[in-house]
Amino acid sequence: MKTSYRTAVHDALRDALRDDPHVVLMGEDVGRYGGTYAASKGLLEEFGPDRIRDTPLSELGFVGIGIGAALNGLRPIVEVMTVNFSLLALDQLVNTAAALRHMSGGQFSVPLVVRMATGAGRQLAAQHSHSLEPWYAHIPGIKVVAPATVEDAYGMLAPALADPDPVVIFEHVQLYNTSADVEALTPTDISRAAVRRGGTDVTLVAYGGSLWKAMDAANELSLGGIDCEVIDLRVLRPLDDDTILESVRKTHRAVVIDEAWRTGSLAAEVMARVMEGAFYDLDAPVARVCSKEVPMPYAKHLEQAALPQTANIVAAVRNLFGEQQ
Amino acid sequence: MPSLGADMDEGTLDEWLVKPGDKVTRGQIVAVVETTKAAVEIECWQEGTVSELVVPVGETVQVGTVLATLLEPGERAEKPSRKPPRPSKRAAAKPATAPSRAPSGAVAPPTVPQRRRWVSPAARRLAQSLAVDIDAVSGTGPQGAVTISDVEHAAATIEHVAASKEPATKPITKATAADRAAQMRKSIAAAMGRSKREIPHYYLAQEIILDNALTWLTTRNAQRSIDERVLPAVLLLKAVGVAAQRFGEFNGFWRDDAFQPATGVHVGVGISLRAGGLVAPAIHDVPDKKLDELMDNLSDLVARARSFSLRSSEMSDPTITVTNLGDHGVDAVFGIIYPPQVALVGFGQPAQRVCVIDGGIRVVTAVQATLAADHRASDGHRGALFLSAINELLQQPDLLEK
Amino acid sequence: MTDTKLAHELLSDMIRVRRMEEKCAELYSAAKIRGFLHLYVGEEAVAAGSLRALADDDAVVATYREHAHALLRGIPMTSIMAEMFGKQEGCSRGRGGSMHLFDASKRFYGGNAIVAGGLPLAVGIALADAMLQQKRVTACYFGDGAVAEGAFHESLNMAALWNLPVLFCCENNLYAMGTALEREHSQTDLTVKAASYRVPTLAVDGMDVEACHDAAQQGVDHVRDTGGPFFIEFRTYRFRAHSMFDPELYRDKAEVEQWRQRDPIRSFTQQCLRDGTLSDADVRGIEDSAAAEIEAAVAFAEAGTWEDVEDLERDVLTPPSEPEPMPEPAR
Amino acid sequence: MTEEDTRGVVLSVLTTIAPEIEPDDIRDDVLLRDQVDLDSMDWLNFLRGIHKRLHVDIPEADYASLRTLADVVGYVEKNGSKPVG
Repeated sequence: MKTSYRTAVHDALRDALRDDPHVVLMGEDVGRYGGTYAASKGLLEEFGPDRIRDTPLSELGFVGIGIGAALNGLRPIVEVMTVNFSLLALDQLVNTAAALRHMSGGQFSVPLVVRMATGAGRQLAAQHSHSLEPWYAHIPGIKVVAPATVEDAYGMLAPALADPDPVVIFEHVQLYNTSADVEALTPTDISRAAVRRGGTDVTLVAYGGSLWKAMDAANELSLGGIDCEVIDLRVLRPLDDDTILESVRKTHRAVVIDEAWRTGSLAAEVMARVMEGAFYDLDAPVARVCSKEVPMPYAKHLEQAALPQTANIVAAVRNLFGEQQ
Repeated sequence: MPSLGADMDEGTLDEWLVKPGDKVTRGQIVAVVETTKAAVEIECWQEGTVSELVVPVGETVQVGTVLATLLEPGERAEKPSRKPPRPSKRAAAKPATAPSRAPSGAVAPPTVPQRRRWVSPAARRLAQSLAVDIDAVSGTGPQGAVTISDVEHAAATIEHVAASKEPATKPITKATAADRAAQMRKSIAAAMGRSKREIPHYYLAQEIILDNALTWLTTRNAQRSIDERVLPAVLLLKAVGVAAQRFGEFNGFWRDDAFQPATGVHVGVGISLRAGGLVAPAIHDVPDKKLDELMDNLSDLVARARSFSLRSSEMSDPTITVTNLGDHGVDAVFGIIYPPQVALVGFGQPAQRVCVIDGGIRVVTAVQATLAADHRASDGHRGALFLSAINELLQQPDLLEK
Repeated sequence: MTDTKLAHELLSDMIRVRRMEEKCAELYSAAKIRGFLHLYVGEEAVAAGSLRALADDDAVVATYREHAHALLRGIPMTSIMAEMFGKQEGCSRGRGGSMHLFDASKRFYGGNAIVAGGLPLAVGIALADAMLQQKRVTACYFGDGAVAEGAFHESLNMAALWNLPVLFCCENNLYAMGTALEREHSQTDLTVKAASYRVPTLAVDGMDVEACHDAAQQGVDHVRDTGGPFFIEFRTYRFRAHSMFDPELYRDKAEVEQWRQRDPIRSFTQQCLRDGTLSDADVRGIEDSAAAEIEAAVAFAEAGTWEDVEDLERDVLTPPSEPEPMPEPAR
Repeated sequence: MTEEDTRGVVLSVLTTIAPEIEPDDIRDDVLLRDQVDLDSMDWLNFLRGIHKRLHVDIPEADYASLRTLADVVGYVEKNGSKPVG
């Protein structure tokens, strides 16, 4: 059954709303408009305006309301249109959602799910294209996930809702139109990274929209005799060190692919952990492929040049093999 | 780290003979470096004050790595520890230029990147567990780094050697005789392989009658104590040196597709080492030296070659090489040129021969002199003249005395 | 004044708060309490009057100047004091301190130290109550400074838009830290702002505990009746500095002195004595009882223990075993 | 100095020139050049060493007579002056 990522997100929302009357979807244009990325099309009709709640353009307000509602018995799913807009709500997410359980001495957990679109590639320029999920991954007290596959687009929502703590889900804008053949959509875990492709020579660590570029690079490199293992981080916080380190201990090399800017990035964090946990297993410096450090430009060729591309990943991997290749 | 030969990629700093603040003069020996061939004393080519010893003792660095920085007379230290420029990928893998071309202020050219030898952490750990001497492993990874596969390769080689020599795989420590011999073998193999691949050799031979020379030398030595006596080899050396001065196309280097004549005549002397292997360090300015001085130089050179303590310039400077296998009974030696030199003169055993001279038969003491030369730099005709010049010089030994 | 019991309670509430705050100042000077310490001295009538209007299962969201609210919502002074000492017997296990007093059992959602940070939270709590058909009120306290924040406007807008049961309690003490009301608001009548979102409003003398109580009662009744929001502006004044380390360069001593003349405790005491609602003995009894409560609280805090550093990283995320209580929603 | 002492010194000189040899294995009556790898420079250095250690002057004309260890020891015994200190 060919299923698109968008449909998987939609079905996950629908099933969550069906399964649990505490679940509420709120956000800008989630109702009548059907969701900015059409992920909630038809849900208003099925569940009504109380549970499919169009909000004013008040990110700080409605994210905070989601926190309060979660504190008081609901299971809200708050959709923020893009990660760039979520900066308006950062205060509520960081200062309240993430901190509340701790500063109340364990009395108040916040079972909130926040979904947002992230990433570039659609010529949306410098206020709608960034990958700021590493900022969220920095924050103790929240979990951050990035479904890259159709299976995860569906499967991660249910465990996120079941989680007693805030979970932020990042959906890369380029993935909504991707499809895959899936037997059945079922809940997946939100604790482990996944090995998407087994290999022996080098570990490619990617997540979200970059996963498929890494997979393409792995296919290309396999023609040249380099056997890549590709890890999909899936969970950006807390990071699944075990899966990463186990792979690097086997391959002795790692390239991290992260669409965010490299400075202070999740890529930097993964590299640091590889260094801490597998230094003596490394046969080459850990490399990374990140976005160029510019606000995302509008012009297509510039946007593409700013983003990690398959060719960059291939080059970074080849570089690790130096003269051996 | 100066390049002391075409086959030298790296060296290990054994000892610093100067410290920051010391004044150094041109030609002063400032350090001892362990190479695959020998422990070599490193000369400094600038005058000045030692600013910083960049490479610590025990470290193995690539040729071209800055070993130390100097301040020119009057110059003051900029910053307490100026970091050297980061290595660039291209340059790191390239052998450095000769130290004589180093700009002022550094023992080696500062434009050539320097860095600690790169060994991947995993390779280092593997080497430890396999008892492989990591310093002896050459790197094929990015920018010359030693990787796991390099160590595995080295381990396989050691095992092979060990299997043929000793039953147990003993940890190989640096500079054991066997290890050094193995490394030297590799170096010689590399240099000679390159020579035979690249240099179109031609060979000429000529019998040289030594009666005049030997008689003259015996008389000369008879008046001297054993410490002042001169070996016949020295006469041959001088004759080659003087001839090479006249025939410049045999004295110099083939570099970048062109012959570069050398300014002085520094004759490399092939010295076989007792543990096996060969070095050919230079005696400098042979045509300008008296026989006694050459004899002293030669004794000294042989002694130091065999104790693995040659100087950098001796290793890198030869402009032409002489090899003498006469002591071991061979009649003639057709040598392989040591790149980037362009000529090698060989001598066999001086022996009594029956010879027709002026229509009469005479018994003479003669030696087979041979020339192996690079046809890119010279032609056989000139080679013949060059050999003849050596012959003529040996017929008038008193002219070689001065 | 006819209701002796209420008068006794209101005076007692104010005096307990006043004496506790004074003790906190002393303990701060003795370095027993650290961090920021924002005292409520002068504003007692607001908390005392308004919180008495709430039912036990109503929710409270407060600010970083929330000792009074915590105490008067029933959090024992012992655990408040222990919290300020940083002891694990504190109401937030020593993780919160003065600005982050919490008690789930009292539906006290904390001291939120981000100005206006509590407003969206309160609206969300009210949203859940509304959707789960709990006829409960969420009282949300904030200062005049919060009214300038976007969160205030977003929250009032949505509370009104979605008709949510929030009692917005603006404690207007005339200063956003050191910035006077007229220097931070183009419209200094804050009820006008709330009214612009079609939220019913009331402004009241925050130095008059009875007026505060009456206003709050009116507001609570409205919220409970309509299920929609209500806004009260309590016009009050803090007698002490914003926090402990504040030389108060932004206001005249004369102004402070003028407000002190309207001390809510003194004026209410005098009134009660004058009209015979309370006797001298009643007042003395309240003072003695407050002193004893404070003494016990300090002793409790002193005797409290420090949490093991090994437990440092607990309570960041919920341990897997802990089940979430979930009330039955409306269908 | 006994002949045995002289022999010891000669062997010691020889081992400095050719460190790889085992002195016990050197036979007195077999040609030295057949037992030890010595070129003309080594030979000269060997004789120089004997000259220095045992104070024996060896003219070049006598080189040819020194072929075995016994020859050398004998030559030293015959021509040597007593060592100083």
